[in-house]
Amino acid sequence: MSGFRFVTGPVAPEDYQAHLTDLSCGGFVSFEGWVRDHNEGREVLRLEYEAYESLGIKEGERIIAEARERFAIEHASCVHAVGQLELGQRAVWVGVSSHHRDAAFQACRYIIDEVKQRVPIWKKEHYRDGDSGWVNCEACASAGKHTPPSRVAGAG
Amino acid sequence: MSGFRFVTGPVAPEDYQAHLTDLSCGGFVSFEGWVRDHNEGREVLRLEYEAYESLGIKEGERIIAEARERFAIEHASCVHAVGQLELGQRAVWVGVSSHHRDAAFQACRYIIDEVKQRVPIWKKEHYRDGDSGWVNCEACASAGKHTPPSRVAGAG
Amino acid sequence: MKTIRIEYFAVLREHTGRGNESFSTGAQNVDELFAELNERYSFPAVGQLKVAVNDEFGDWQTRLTDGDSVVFIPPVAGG
Amino acid sequence: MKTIRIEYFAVLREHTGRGNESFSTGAQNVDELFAELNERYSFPAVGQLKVAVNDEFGDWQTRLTDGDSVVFIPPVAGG
Repeated sequence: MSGFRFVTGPVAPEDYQAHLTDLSCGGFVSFEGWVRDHNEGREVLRLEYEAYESLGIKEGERIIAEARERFAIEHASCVHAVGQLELGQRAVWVGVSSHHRDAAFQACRYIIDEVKQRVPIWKKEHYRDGDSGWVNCEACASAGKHTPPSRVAGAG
Repeated sequence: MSGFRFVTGPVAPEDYQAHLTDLSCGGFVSFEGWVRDHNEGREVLRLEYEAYESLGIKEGERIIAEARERFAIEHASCVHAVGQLELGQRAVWVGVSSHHRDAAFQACRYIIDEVKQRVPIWKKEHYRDGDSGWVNCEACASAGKHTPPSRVAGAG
Repeated sequence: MKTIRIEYFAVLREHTGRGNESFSTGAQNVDELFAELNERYSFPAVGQLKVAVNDEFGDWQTRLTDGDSVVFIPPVAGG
Repeated sequence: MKTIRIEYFAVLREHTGRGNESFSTGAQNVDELFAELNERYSFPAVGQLKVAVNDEFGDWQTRLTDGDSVVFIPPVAGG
């Protein structure tokens, strides 16, 4: 059984890995994203994830379908956390089972890379110095969270 | 904490993964080898692993040290089962934690590939048709387990 | 005039102070809608925005119909 | 004469019917030891053998000393 889902709070892989078991499979590869205590030179205390879930699930399911087309795998799942997370907790989990390990490694890598680029999820970091900011947000990165308003360029 | 070890019976990753946690790490990749119900066209019922443990641990530790030198990882462990295993059970587990996911994926792949090639572990498959055989053993593969004796070529 | 449901996430939610709103507009497409909203909110520079219409990715020329839902998507950071 | 401890694993253990033995030999190196053992056991063709002396990989020319332990390693199949 394959699929993409969101959960509130840290991801518990043991709740999901059972869905990937299959007596025809000899290999299983998983990736876990853990909340780190630093990012780009700043000390991080905790994180907050927010997702546009209805579109996020569709896009996540598309990524998993692509992985199943491209690689000789049997099952693949991805679970992403939303809400508050503490240091060391699991923000995302990807699990892939396959007959042979090569396909499982490639598909697991593909899924996490695509999820990070395409699924509408946002991460707010809370820093030791009391500041906080949305990761990958230009205004946040350059001047903290209170930036002067400016016109946002329309995407192509 | 990194390392290589053998356990009797199936591997339980939850016993070992905790050793790899580290608040500086944002990525964790693991591989599990599961006992499959088939191999090279034959139906497998169960497996037996046997290891030359004293040399196996040394070679396993060398592989993990190599992975730590080659890739920017923090911790890596590998646990391999010996003894009887049933279908679906875990024969081997590799876990790697790192600051960034790329290194963890590469190191995990490196470790399982090298372990399979270099660590003195043997696998005996028991088939549905009542036969059994040591995997990768020429005489076993060609003529079942009762082969006529012949001179073994010395290795270079 | 048509009524469009807008949903705001992350930095845009914090900036507008709301998770969603119903917005009456004469805008023909997403680009015109964004210009109107920007008049009101003066959005911060968050980088390249994407857009979704009715829970599917669209583009700035996607035409709008009464009852559509629209989401502007700042650069994502999952994982 | 010297006494060498031999350990057998997997197909060689099953073929010899023993996990280990102490073997008195005049063999100077691993190759000569193997030839003597093969006289006794007529080992099956298992593919390319490796060898370990005192729990480290050696080769067929590794010289033997009284009290050494030797293991012949058939092709491995971990994982």
